[in-house]
Formats: sequence, structure tokens, C-alpha cells
Amino acid sequence: LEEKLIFEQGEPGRTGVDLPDPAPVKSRLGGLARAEDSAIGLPGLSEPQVVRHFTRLSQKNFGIDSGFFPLGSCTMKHNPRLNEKVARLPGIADLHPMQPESTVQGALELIDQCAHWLMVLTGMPAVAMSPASGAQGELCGMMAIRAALDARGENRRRVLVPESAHGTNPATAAACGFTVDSIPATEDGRVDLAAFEAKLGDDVAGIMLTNPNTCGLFERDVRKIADLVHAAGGYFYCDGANFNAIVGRVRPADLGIDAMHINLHKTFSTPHGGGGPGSGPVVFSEALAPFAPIPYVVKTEDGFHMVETADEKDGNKPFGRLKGFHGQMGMFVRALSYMKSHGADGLRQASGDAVLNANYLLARLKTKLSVAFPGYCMHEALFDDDFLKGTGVSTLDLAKAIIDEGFHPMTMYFPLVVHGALLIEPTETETKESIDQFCDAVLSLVAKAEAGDSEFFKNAPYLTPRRRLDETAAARKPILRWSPSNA
Amino acid sequence: LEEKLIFEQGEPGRTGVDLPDPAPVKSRLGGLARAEDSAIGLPGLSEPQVVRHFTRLSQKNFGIDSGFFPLGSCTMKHNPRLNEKVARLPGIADLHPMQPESTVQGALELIDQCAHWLMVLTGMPAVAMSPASGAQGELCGMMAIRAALDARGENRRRVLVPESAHGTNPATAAACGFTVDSIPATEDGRVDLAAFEAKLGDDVAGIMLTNPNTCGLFERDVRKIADLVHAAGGYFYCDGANFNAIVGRVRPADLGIDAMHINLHKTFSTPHGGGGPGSGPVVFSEALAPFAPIPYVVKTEDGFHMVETADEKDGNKPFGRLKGFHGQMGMFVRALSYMKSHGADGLRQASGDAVLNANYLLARLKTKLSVAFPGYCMHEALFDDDFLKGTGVSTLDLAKAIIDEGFHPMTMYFPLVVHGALLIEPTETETKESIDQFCDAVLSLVAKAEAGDSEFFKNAPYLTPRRRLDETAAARKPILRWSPSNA
Amino acid sequence: MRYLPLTQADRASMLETIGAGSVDDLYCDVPEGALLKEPVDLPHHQGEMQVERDMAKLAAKNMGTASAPSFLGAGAYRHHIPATVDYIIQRGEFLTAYTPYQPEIAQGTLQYLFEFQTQVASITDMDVANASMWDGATSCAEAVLMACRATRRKKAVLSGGLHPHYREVTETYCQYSDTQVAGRDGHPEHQATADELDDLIDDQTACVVVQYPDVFGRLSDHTKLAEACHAKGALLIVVFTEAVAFGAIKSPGSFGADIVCGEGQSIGNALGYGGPYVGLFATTSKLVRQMPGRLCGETVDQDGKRGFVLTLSTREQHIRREKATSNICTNSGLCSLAFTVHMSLLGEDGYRKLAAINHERAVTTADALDGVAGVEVVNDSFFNEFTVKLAKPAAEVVEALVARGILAGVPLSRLYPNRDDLGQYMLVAATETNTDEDIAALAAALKEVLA
Amino acid sequence: MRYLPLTQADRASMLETIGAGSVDDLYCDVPEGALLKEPVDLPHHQGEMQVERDMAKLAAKNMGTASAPSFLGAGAYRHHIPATVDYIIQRGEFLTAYTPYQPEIAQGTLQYLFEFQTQVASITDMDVANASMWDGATSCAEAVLMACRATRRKKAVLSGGLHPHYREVTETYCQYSDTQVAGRDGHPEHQATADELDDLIDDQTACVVVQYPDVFGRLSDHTKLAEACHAKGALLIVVFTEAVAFGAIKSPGSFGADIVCGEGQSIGNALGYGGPYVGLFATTSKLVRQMPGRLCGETVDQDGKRGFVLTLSTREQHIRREKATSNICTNSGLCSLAFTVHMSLLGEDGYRKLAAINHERAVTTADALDGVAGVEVVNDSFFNEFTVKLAKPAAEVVEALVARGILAGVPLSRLYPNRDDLGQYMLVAATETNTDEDIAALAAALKEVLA
Repeated sequence: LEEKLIFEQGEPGRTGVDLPDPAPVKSRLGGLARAEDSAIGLPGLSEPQVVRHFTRLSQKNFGIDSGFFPLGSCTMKHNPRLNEKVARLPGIADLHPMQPESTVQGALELIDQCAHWLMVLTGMPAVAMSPASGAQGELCGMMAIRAALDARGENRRRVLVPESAHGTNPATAAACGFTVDSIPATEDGRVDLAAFEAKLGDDVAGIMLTNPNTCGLFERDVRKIADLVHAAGGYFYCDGANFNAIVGRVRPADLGIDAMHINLHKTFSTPHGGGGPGSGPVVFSEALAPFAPIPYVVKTEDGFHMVETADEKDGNKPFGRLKGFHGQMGMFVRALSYMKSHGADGLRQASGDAVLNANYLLARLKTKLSVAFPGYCMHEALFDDDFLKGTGVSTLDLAKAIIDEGFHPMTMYFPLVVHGALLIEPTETETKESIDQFCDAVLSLVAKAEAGDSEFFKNAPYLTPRRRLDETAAARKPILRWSPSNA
Repeated sequence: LEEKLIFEQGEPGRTGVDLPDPAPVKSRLGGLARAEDSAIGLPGLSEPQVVRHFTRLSQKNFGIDSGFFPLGSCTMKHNPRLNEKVARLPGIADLHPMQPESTVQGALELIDQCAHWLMVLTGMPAVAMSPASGAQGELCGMMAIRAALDARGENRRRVLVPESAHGTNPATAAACGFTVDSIPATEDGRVDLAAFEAKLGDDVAGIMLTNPNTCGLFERDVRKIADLVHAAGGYFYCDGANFNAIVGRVRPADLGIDAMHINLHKTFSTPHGGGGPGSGPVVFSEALAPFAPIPYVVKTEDGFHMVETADEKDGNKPFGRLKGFHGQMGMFVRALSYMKSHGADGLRQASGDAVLNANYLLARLKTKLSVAFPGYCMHEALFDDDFLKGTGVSTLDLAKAIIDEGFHPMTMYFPLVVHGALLIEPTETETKESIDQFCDAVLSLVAKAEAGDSEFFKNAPYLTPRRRLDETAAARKPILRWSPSNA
Repeated sequence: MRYLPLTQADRASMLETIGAGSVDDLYCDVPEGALLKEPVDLPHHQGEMQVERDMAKLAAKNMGTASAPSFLGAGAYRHHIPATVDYIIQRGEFLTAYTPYQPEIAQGTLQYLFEFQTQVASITDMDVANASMWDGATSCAEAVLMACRATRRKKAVLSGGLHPHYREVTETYCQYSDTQVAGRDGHPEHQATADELDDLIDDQTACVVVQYPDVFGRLSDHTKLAEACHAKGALLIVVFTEAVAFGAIKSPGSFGADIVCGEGQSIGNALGYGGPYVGLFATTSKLVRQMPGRLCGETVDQDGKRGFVLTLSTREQHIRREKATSNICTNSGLCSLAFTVHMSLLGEDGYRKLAAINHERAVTTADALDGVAGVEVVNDSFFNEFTVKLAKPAAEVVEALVARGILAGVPLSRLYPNRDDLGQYMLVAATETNTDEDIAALAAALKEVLA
Repeated sequence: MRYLPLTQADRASMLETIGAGSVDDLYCDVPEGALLKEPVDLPHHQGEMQVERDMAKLAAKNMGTASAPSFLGAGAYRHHIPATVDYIIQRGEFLTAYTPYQPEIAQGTLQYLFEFQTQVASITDMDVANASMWDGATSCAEAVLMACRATRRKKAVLSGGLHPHYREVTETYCQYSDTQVAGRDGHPEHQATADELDDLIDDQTACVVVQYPDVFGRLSDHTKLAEACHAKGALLIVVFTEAVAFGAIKSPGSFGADIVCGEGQSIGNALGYGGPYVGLFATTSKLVRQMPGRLCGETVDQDGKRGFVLTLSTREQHIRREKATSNICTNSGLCSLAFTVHMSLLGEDGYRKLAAINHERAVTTADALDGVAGVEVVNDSFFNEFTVKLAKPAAEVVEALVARGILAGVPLSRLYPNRDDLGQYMLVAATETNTDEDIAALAAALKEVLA
């Protein structure tokens, strides 16, 4: 069923809210009142129309609740409704960020508790809670490194980033005034230690390393890397996007890391929400802790306080403020609820099950698919498109055919270091049965591809609300909003 | 996508709840403890599985939120989320029915307010709030009539019921020990006044009349009927299923009615919920008020009280108790929220719009479809299957084809007085545009039927989660539960 | 008005199509003078914020069980409801659907009803269950009427351990259908014996109704009673008010019950001041065609795929009219969904463990109260609810505890207003929601009040 | 654990398929000694009821704006959110979806983003808007960086009327990218003039940033400023913190702004103690390829049907890496959905009326406070927020009002901890949620405290 845009459904004079008439008062808009007759262009819909419209739109979406969603590097695990419920508690949802501290002691305690869990789980002594997302967490970590270097009076500007890194890593480094120097990977999908060592020098600010990395592998030389970068006078930034593979089992502090962001929506189940909001707290080593941004919560004898201004008396030299107010409180609530629900034992079980599920999937699929790198994987399994060679079917084609089988496809063409990559992350909240169903479906599609039916794949998917969309046309002549003329 | 039964998805040892181990205490189950090894047979699922299972099941359902749902006589109007929200307020959702009155004054006031709105809207002096549904409301009304007759010492046992009545009417009359005597309808779909008058006699307990009736028509002789039945010593029970057509515009009290139930889920938007729960308060005239069932709320100087025992000191002679505790409180909350939202003006507008929408639909469809009765309709439009004559397409076939157009079909084959009835109720919460879309679709299907494509109709629907289901097989050898043997 | 989409322009154009001059013209059949020209005397429409505020004010005048230690039971029990349950039942596809009359687009509702029926049959240990009734009390009344139909007899024997509301509703339903209701008054200190009702069972008896656990919380084995019934051609109806119990105690089916019915509120449904709740109703395969209410059955579609439909509707009022097995039409659809979702989350292990915790909490509460002077626990056996005898009138004690912020229990005088001999008894229920602090607070407050 | 479906039997059979002896074996690449053998030192798993209870206890230690008259603003505003909004954003198909990388099964997300972009463009009166940023402050910083890219200049001029958090975030973002940030301190009693910033604009200036209404609540026409900017080749960035305002005041687009950005929380999003919120970001067609963040565009599918996709992604980090327009990856998807749903409910009429009510409430509040000795309303103009000067230090007054159950306003000392000259000023915001009783209570309490 087609669902028109709201702009095509509206009627003037119709509304989905009932508001009382304002009392007549003398306007104090300073002569800037919007003219009565200047239409803003918003459509008028009744409440029933709005409910139906968005219900129908939702039915054109696939979420974790809809089925298996093995989108590699995105960690599409179950989003508990308990977390949604507690985030809406009065006393949480209705708090204003600028209330007096005396009226928000519970909120500050909650942030403090969430921070405590993150510090214990990472073994790190400090955490900055305010970053709005993983990308801003990276910014936070790299700015702390920059601030620490500045404090040392050193002009190091080169940051080493593996080729396989997520695009945010180089983008973030650039935003902090660093230049990016790529480190190649070895045959087995890890950092080339020799190449890395060769690149070290006194202009190196540090390394940005994802661990487990974007190939789904644990960087087995991570400690050596840490030692080397430290010895060279640089810092070790770890992209914690894949912390979910090791939470409760490996503490980043034990690996020599100086800063790491944690995607609460990946590791701690806050909802992905169609692309946000995220939350990216950053844990810091002793070396970087003093440079963490404002604001932060401290506990004193008379309660909790939110430090909102750079006060160097406590020895801290915050590099600044990253966000209005003090971070994604709603995500802290959900993440804390998730952490308390699992506990230390459950988090450990969760990471173990995530890795077990991924390796099981790897074991089943490698019978037909070409594995990118040998050995066990961590939380996700990476394949290249060697197995499709000669079939006329591309990674994209296969992925689209998977949609018709009732699954969300894997991540495609990432990481870039692998040709035609397929990155598959089942997560720990999937059953063996659902992984088996997925593997069965993929294996039978591969058989179909091998049988030479590439036409079928080129035109997939067939059963979706839309068939393949013309992305080129969209970019060539962008239509980015509705207007009466393009209706 | 197929969705297995939960029983086919479970694994022993898996659960979707985490419960602490109970402290070790000495069992006091009197020797009736369930044996450890006697399996109950419940499947074990994780929370993510449960969420996904019921999400997927929901996607196989059509509700008001999904689209136009013109199911005649069922009044599928918009269900506001505000009502769901207020029903869940602490202080409402967490009240126990047997709390001391001092702790539930707000709840009693709420019931009293809801009762007040219903009494003012109907013009009636009393209301019994406890009936669990429309059918139980009928029972309540008819029991009050029986009690009143008993109090008068009269042995009247015959109840007059129009042929077009909903099946609950005769079933209810029978449950109260009455016999049912059918009244025929006139050519124009109303009670045949002459036939009715002829049936009156001193054994007549009363009449059960739906008004507006199940043909969607206002019984224009309703006052005469009331006068006649009263003159004959009987009572006038009105089935208020269609009160939504006249609420705020006509008061049943002004028509001479003695008792009428109100379906809160029809007229006042409490959700239909896949078939309940309903709520069917009954308003009473002075004559029947004393016989209303316990419990009921009274207001005195020291607050509100719930009268839960028959105390004839106040002149009341309750016929008994209809339900555990005191009625569908959750539905009172929603209905009151709905009534307050509309107000006296909005309720009047709502009934007017419902009738307007139905007549508009009637006007558009009667160009092709055969109207059952002439003139304006009330809130729903009734057609017979004359227009399908010779096409080989039945009412059922047409309805199934309508499903593929994205609409819920109308009510079929009811009322029984019309051949192959199609009863279409758009309700006031639909736009003109959605009615137009529906009419366009129906008219084009009729054209298709006339063009002789009956095979297409016989096999419809095509696009649904299931095609036509074999109801005969289901009834012949009923399978009413899952068991390992029929898996 | 936010729910009404028609604009004045729509209305004008629609009236034109209809050929009517005004909406009032459409009401031309309303008798002279009965058509109101103005809105009735009630407040006018209000915005969502104002309505919510008004309702919240009413809510704030109550003392809810979530904000006080609460030991109330007597047929309605406070349990923890997982957030998942409320999420699922609020999904529009379930909330705003109607009775699955069009099975092709109602497989969601139909499949969960089939799962619900299976769950109910499983916990009661019966062959089949229906798709729900209104509540426990009406289920009980319908069970008695069903037994009369099935046996073609007109006498029902009700145990003194039956909840008074269930008894009253049954009496109300039977009073105009020539069905005689017999039985004995119950008392918490006169332990029901296996044969207390034997002498009331005769060859006119359609059924015997017992509650298990009974209204005072006691547990009895009704195997012998079932045999006594069957010997006389009568049916045994086992009624329950606490659906969690069957995770810990022997099933009614194992006694040989013919009909098992009761209240399903405890699983998935909020207290909500008494409703809506969900009546559970199970019976044997033999009696299925006498069962009231909707039934969902398995079948296949045109393509041979498994699907579900409402079935055996020839029992029902919309087909059989005055000859129907019951006048029931709507059931408790959404409440049965809540039951099904919660039960699915629990599963075998969770359901049993929940029951074990409930029993443990009740035993712990009983032990704590036994140590209070002026309180005597009268039950020998119980699941999660028991009766205490107090040194003062129970209703007064309950009020005194309200002043201390505690919702103590249900005084028997509330259930039996005309039984002076029960004034000092109180029902105390404990569930997984009662903490050790709750129990200690109850004991301490009782000690104070009874000193 | 309720979220983890694997049974011990599953695990064993999967390890066998893998050919590993234990889960620990799969972690063989972890350096010696770093693999923990036991759980870390944190509490173990807890059931839903216990977690909910713990969280509720923390919540109960706060005094929420729903339970007290509240006049807090300064960049976050309490508005009524229709129940429909929260229902829609909780639907699993929206809540648990990810970035619409597979447009064939993400048209729901994509279509609402397209609607969102259109709504934002409409209320700001700009050509195009993106699919949201993290919040108003980061939008402001990104706007400045965008202006620098677009003009290839490295100097930003910030108005003294800009919210201090927005200024600080912008400074933080600029500090390591060689961008100079200039500007003047603001003061609520030094009325911004149209030309206050003119002398700071030179041919190195990338942009001028003004807030409208400004942080003190004042309204200025920035048409001349836009002209001054454009004359020097600089861009005008108009920032806002209250998205409701544009229903009542002239649009930033009508001034000739090049970028309009700010906070969208007011529409559909709860206060939530500061986040997550939703940054709105609009610009001209000319500058669209310099815009940061995701963009949704219209296209057609293989069958020629209209559909939506993420587009112009060559601006973004996952393609351009260190050359991207921003490092932003996730946006505020679900918050933008809340915005879209609420805005759809409002529509043209509702949005304008909501703004009118907000202004009326603020005027009524200002009038009430003007009558209190020791309170002086300093604004000439305002929308729904204004600054008052108090006879005592504002922070102390606010604390004194907390003791009286009132959340009065935001003392400027909270926003400007280092500005001794602002200690007696307080920001007061009023919205449709403030009743006459709230306003009277505030005035009465202020009278008491300032007496």
C-alpha cells in the first residue's frame, strides 16, 4: 500500500491537537510577529490520520523486532522494553537540565553509577559522559590527546590509523588538526606491526585502533602496539565500537589503552532508533583524565555536583565543552538498566554468547563462502566475495536477495580492506535456530548463484515495499524536500 | 513469513524472566505440591524471542491504525493514545478493587463522573456501571425488567424482538427466562408498528429494540412504540449499540426508553482489542432504577462510597451482582477521557460527522450498489446483494476482494433481514478522502464483477498472510490447542 | 477537534453530494422535539494536556498499591508485569483490531488465541480451553449454566469456600433460569473436608463447584469429590482466583475436574481497580460443544498452509440466537493477549519459579505475623494467601494501617457484610512484589495497632 | 538471563560445530593475562522488577518539572507532548531499526526523514534541511565549520546573545582547526543593536552567528546584519533554541540567513535532563553540498515508484574519510521522528496557536512578575522567555523557591559562572504547560523571598 507524504494528506483548517485560545494580551514580539497571512506550509492532519500514517510507515521498516538483523559492526542486539519504561519515569523524563543541583541528586547519582559501571568494566580511572555518539566520543578522545600534547608543549600532529578503520576515525583526527597516516594490514587482518613500528616517530601524536577490529578480529599485538606508541611519546586511542565482544572478559586498561569511547547503543543495547540518538562516553587513562571535557559529576560529602566550568584548582584542564547541557541522559538510564539487568555475570555471558554465535555462523558459512581471514573471529564474521567469482552475482546482489528471505542483510563493502566484504554480526540475543535459518538461506542462495541464475539476483529484492532504488538519480539532482511543485 | 507457534519455538531451560531464588522455607501446600517432574508443557523462550514473535503476529493483523475499517455495527473509530496513557497512571492502574474506600476516593469520583456524563447524555436518572460488555449490559437491563415485573408480582414472560436484532438480544432474553417473539420489519427497514401492536398483550414483559437499528436506520415510531409498550404494562429495553449515531443530539430518555446499555468501546472509543474487553453500562428510567445491580457508587457528605451489598433501606432492590468486583474500571477511565476530550460540543459534532460520512458513502455507492432501504441512513449504510445478481460473485467474494485493496471489509450477512447484506460504517474519524478511496475501490470491483470476472473474486484475497481458510474443516474436527502430537 | 478530520469545506461538499441541506436534515426520522438543537449541559471539548491533568488529579487522590506495602488479594493479585507485555498489547495492530471475523487479515489475533487456549489448557491440565471470558466470577456462573445444559439438570451445589462474588454472580445468573443453587456457608476455621458436600449431591445435581485454593486460601485435594460427583452423574467444577498457583500445586485436571475456570488477571494484567480482567475457562473434549464463548481452531487455507479461525460458532448467539450456549459476544481479547505474552515470557521454568516465590513470600509473611500478639494465622495450608484472626475487628485494623501507609489485607467483613461471625478475620496475600521490608512493616504496624 | 536465548545444550553443540573446546578458546588472541577468568567486581544480574525498583528509587530523589510549577528554559523547554508521539516512537519497527542502509526495507525511516527535512525547512523558511544533528549546540559548531569550508575563511564572529553552551561548543570545535572565534560578551541590559557586530566583520570573516530569540529572550531583526555579512562575503548563521517560536515570529529565512540551526527538543521531545535532543540544520540550495550530516532524498525504484534514499553521501566520513564535511555518523533519528510526529499533529494551525499561547503565557508571567517588588523585567521584546533582574542574587532566590516547591528559572550565574555582573539576573520561561496557578505561585513566592 502506498502512503502519501503528510504534505499530500493535509487540509487547511484541520489539526491533530486541541489548544485553548490564548488570552488577549498585548504582543511583546518587538514588531517581529509573523504575518497572519504568511503561510508556513505545514499540512493539517487529524490525530487519527497521523497515527495511521506513521503506523503504515513503520510497516515499511525492518528492525530487530522484525527479524534477524546481522548488520556487522552495528551490533543489532535486543532492545529491552524495560529500558524504555525506566527512561520515561517521572523524575527522569521531566527533569530540566538547568535545575538546581539540590533537585536532581538522583539524576546525578544515576550518571555517577553509570560512569562507575563503565570504569569498572574497562578498568579505566575516568570517564567523560557527555559525548553524543561514538563519533563525538572519538572527537572527545582525540581532543584530550591533543590537549595533553599541547600541555606537554609538543607539536605532534601525525595520527596512525589502520586502513580498515571506520571512516569516523580519520574524519575525527582531521577535525582535531591531525594528519592521518594509514597503517597497512597483515595477511591475517591485523595491524602490520613492522609497518606500524616503522611509522613511529616524534611527530606521532598517537594511534587510533579499533579492537576488536573492523574485521571482527582481536588485535593480538595490542599490548605491543600500546608499548610502542607510548615509548614513542604518543597516545593510544581505542575505537570501542566492538567492545561488546569483550565486555566483562577483557578490560581495555589491561591492554594499555589511553582513551576509548563506548557506543552505548552497541554494547549496552540503547535503541538504534533508525539512526540515533547514540551516546559515546569515553574512558580515560590517568594520563588523559585531567583533560576530559566539562561537564562532569563529582561526589562530595554534601552530595553530587555537576562541574560545568573549567576550574583548574582540582588539577583538571578540560579541553572544553562538547555538547549543550550534559550528555545523553536518556541513554545513560537505558544503559544502566541494561547493565544492572545483566550484572557482571550476565555481561560476561553476553559477550561470550556473541562470540560463540559469530563463530558458529562462521563455521557454518565457511563451507561455501570465502573467509576473509583465518582463525576464530570475535563478535562478527567477515567474508570476501571470492566465492561469488564467476557467478555474475555481486555482494550487493546477494544481500538484496537475502532481504526476500526475511532477513536484514549483513554489512556490505566494509571494511574496505576486503574485496566485496560481507560482515555478519549475529549478536548474543539470537537463537541458534535463527542463525541456522539464516545460514540455510544464504547457503541455498549461494547454490543458486553458482547454478548461474544471476538475473534473479540482479533484480532482487522482489517482495519489499520498494524494489532497488536509483541512488545515482537521487544524488545527481537532489530532491531533499517536498514542495507543491514537485508533488 | 511464517511464524511458528511459541510451543514450536521453546527450549527447556530457557526463560524470558529473571527471578531470584526463593528463600528456603517449609512448604505449607498441604501435601498438594506439584511434582517436580510433572511437566506443565509450557515452552521456554527468551525475551527477544517473545518480542519478535508477537511483533510478527501483530503484523498479520489489520486494525483501525492500519487503515479504513468500516465494519458495520462495530463502530471502528479512532482509539486515542491519550486514553491508554491515563489508564496507566499510577493511582489508577495499581489500585486493588478491595482497598479501603478512604484510599480510593479519586477512583470512586472517576466512576461517578463517568456515570454523570452517561446520565446527562442519555437524560436518564440512573446508571449501572458494572456490566462487562454490551451483552452483559443487555442481561443487566433485562434482569432489571424481570425484577421489576417480579416486584409487581406479574408473570409476564414474552419479549418482543425485531427480526433484525443482534443475536445477543434473543440470547439475553432467554437467559432471563423470557420467551422471544419476533416482530417483522416494514418495507423501509423499521419495526412494523401494526404487527407490533398486534403482538402486545398482558404477557408481554417488554420490547428489546435497537435504535438506531441494525439496518442503520432511526426507528421513527420509537415514541409510539414506547407509549404502546408502556400502556400494555411492559418495559422498553433499548439496545444502545448504535448510540454513537445520536449521542449529543438525541437523548434516549426523550424517546421513552426504560433501559439501555452503552458499549463504551463503540460510542466512546475504548479499544476493541481483538475482541474485548468491552464495557456495557446500563442507564435506567425511574421505573427500573431501584432494581439496578450492586455495586454502585454513592456520594455522601463524607465522600464517595461503593455500595456492595443489597441494602433495601435506601429503597433499592438490586437484582443481584453481575460481575466480580465493580466493573471495567479501565474502560471507564478511557471513556471519561474520551468524553472530556470531546465535550458536549465535540460529541455532538462526532455523531453528526459519523452520520454525514455514512450518508456520503451511501450517496456515492448507491450509484452502483442496491440500497436495502430508502432514505437517509444514520451512522451506517446497508446494501443488499441485488446488484451482484447474475455476476456469480457473492457478498463474501466481494468482501474478500476488498481486502486486497487495502481495506477491512464491511460487515457481511448481517442484519439477517436483508439478503446478502453489506453493512458499512465509516465512523466520524475517517476523512472524506479515505471514504472516497474506499468507494472508488468498491465501485471498480463492482464493475469488474459485472464484467464477468467471477473467478477472480472466488479466489480472493491474494495478498494476505493467509488465503481463504477452511472453516468447515475446522469445525468438523476441531483442533483447539497445540499438542506435541499435532505439531 | 483533534479526532475529527472533516473540515467545514468537506462537510459542505459532502452535504451537496448527499443532497441534504444540513446535518440536521439527516436526522429527519427523530420524533418532533427530541432532536436537540444545542449541546447538552456538560463541559465543552478540552485539549489533551487539560484532560490528562484532570485525570491525573483524580489518580492522585488514591493510594495505589505501587506506593505502599500491599497485601491485598481476595481474587485480585498484584504481580510484576514485564514491560514487554504492555508494549505488545499497545501495538495498534492488536489494540485497534476487532474480533477476527476476517481470518485472512487477523491471523495475529487468531494465533495468539490458539496459544492462549493451549496455555490455559496446560496449566489447568484440561483438554481444551476457550478464548477467554469476562472474568473469574462470570466464568463460574457460565460454568454452572454449562453444567446444567450438559447434564440437563437444574441444581448446582456451591462450596462454602467459593469467593462470595462468584457465588453472588452465579446466583444472579441462575435466578431467572429455574436453576436451584445450594451449598453451605464457609468459615475459615471450619476446615473443608473432602466429603463436606457429599450429602448435597443427588441425582438432580448438575454440578458441584469448589474453589482451589479456596477463598480463605486453603488447599484441598478434590479427587474424591470428583468421584462422588461422577458417581451421581454430576460434573465437578473447579474454580480458581490465582492463576499463578498452578505452578506450585497439583492441577485441577489431575483431580478429575470436568470444568476448570477462574480468573487470569494475575498473569499479565494490572489490578486496575477490578477490571477489565480475563476469565479462563477449560473443559474436557467431551464437553467442548457445550462450552460458552469464542473458540479458535486450527485449519488450512486455500494454499494448504496452516491457519487459524474462530470455530464451533454454531454454539454462539450470533448464529443460534435464543438457543445459544450463552449470550456472551466480546471476550477479553486484549487481556488474554497480556496473559499469553506474560506466560510466554515465563515459560515452564519461570512460571514454576514465580509460583515458588509466591509461596515462599506468603510463608515468610505468615511466619512474621504469627509472631505478632493478637494475630493468629488460621490456615494449615495455603499458596500465596491465608486468613488471620485478629484481636480487634479487621476493618478497623485495616483503616488504622492505612493511616500508617500500609494496605494490609482484605477484611472478611468486606466480602461477607452480613456475617457477624467473620468480623475479626482478614485475608492476607503476598506475592513476588512484597519485599522483606514490606513484611516487616506490616508486622510492626499490626503490633502497634493491636497492642 | 532473560535476554540470552542460548541454552547450555545449544552452547555445547555450537562449540562442537566450531571445533572449539570452550568459549575461552575463542578468545585465544587476547594477550596473556588479560583474559579475565571471573566476572568483574560489580553486582550480578537482577530481575526486571528489582532493576525497575532501583531506577525508580533514583528517580524519586529528584524533583521533576511535572510535579512543580516550573519556569526553566535557557535552551530546553517543557512542552506538552501528545501521547501519540510516544506511542509512535516506541513502535519496534522504528525503535529497533538502524540507519536506513537498505532503503528497500527502510522506507518508513526514510519517508519520515524526508518529511522532517521539509518541516524544518518550512519553519525556518530555508531551502533545505538535513536529517538532524545531535543538538542545537553541536549544530551551531558544525554550522561555523561549514561556513569556513564554504567561504574558505577561518574567522567566526559570535554574537553576545548566543547561548554560552553553544559558544563554548563552537570554541571547542574550532580550537584545533585554526579557526579564530571572535565576538563580544552579552548582557541582558545592553540591547543588541542591528549593527553591534558590524565592525568585527571583515574580509576574513567566514560567518556571523546570532541567536534569535537571543539567550536573554530578546528579538531583533537581522535583515541588515545579513546584508552586512553578504557585503563582506560572509555568511549569516541564525541559531535558535526554541523551535516553537517560529510559529509566532518572522522566520530567519526572511532575514536572508545562509544557515539556520538550533535545537528541536521543544517539538515532541521530553526534557530528559538534557538529552538526547535533536539538532535542526537548514541552509540554502547553494550550500547544500557543504552541509554536514545525513540527507534523505527522493528518487524512484526499479518499477518507477517514488521512494527515498540517503543521498549526497560523498560529503560524509564513511566515503570521504579525513576529507569529510564532518565526522558525524549517527544523527538523532528517533528524536527527529518525535519531532515529525508532533509537528504533523500540530499542523499549520496548531503550530501557530501553540506559539501564540506560549507568547501569551510569557507576557502574563512577565506582567505578574513586574508587579513584584524586587523583580524587574528587563526585556523590551521576547517570545516565551525573558530576563528579570532580582534584588537578591538569583541563585539564592532559586534555591529559596525550591524550598517552596517551585522551579523558578535559570540564574544567569549558572550559564555564566565567571560573570560577576550577571549574578542578579534570572531567565524565566513560560509555555503552554504553565497554568495561571503556577504563575501566581511564582509571583507570590518571589514576593516572599525578596521581601
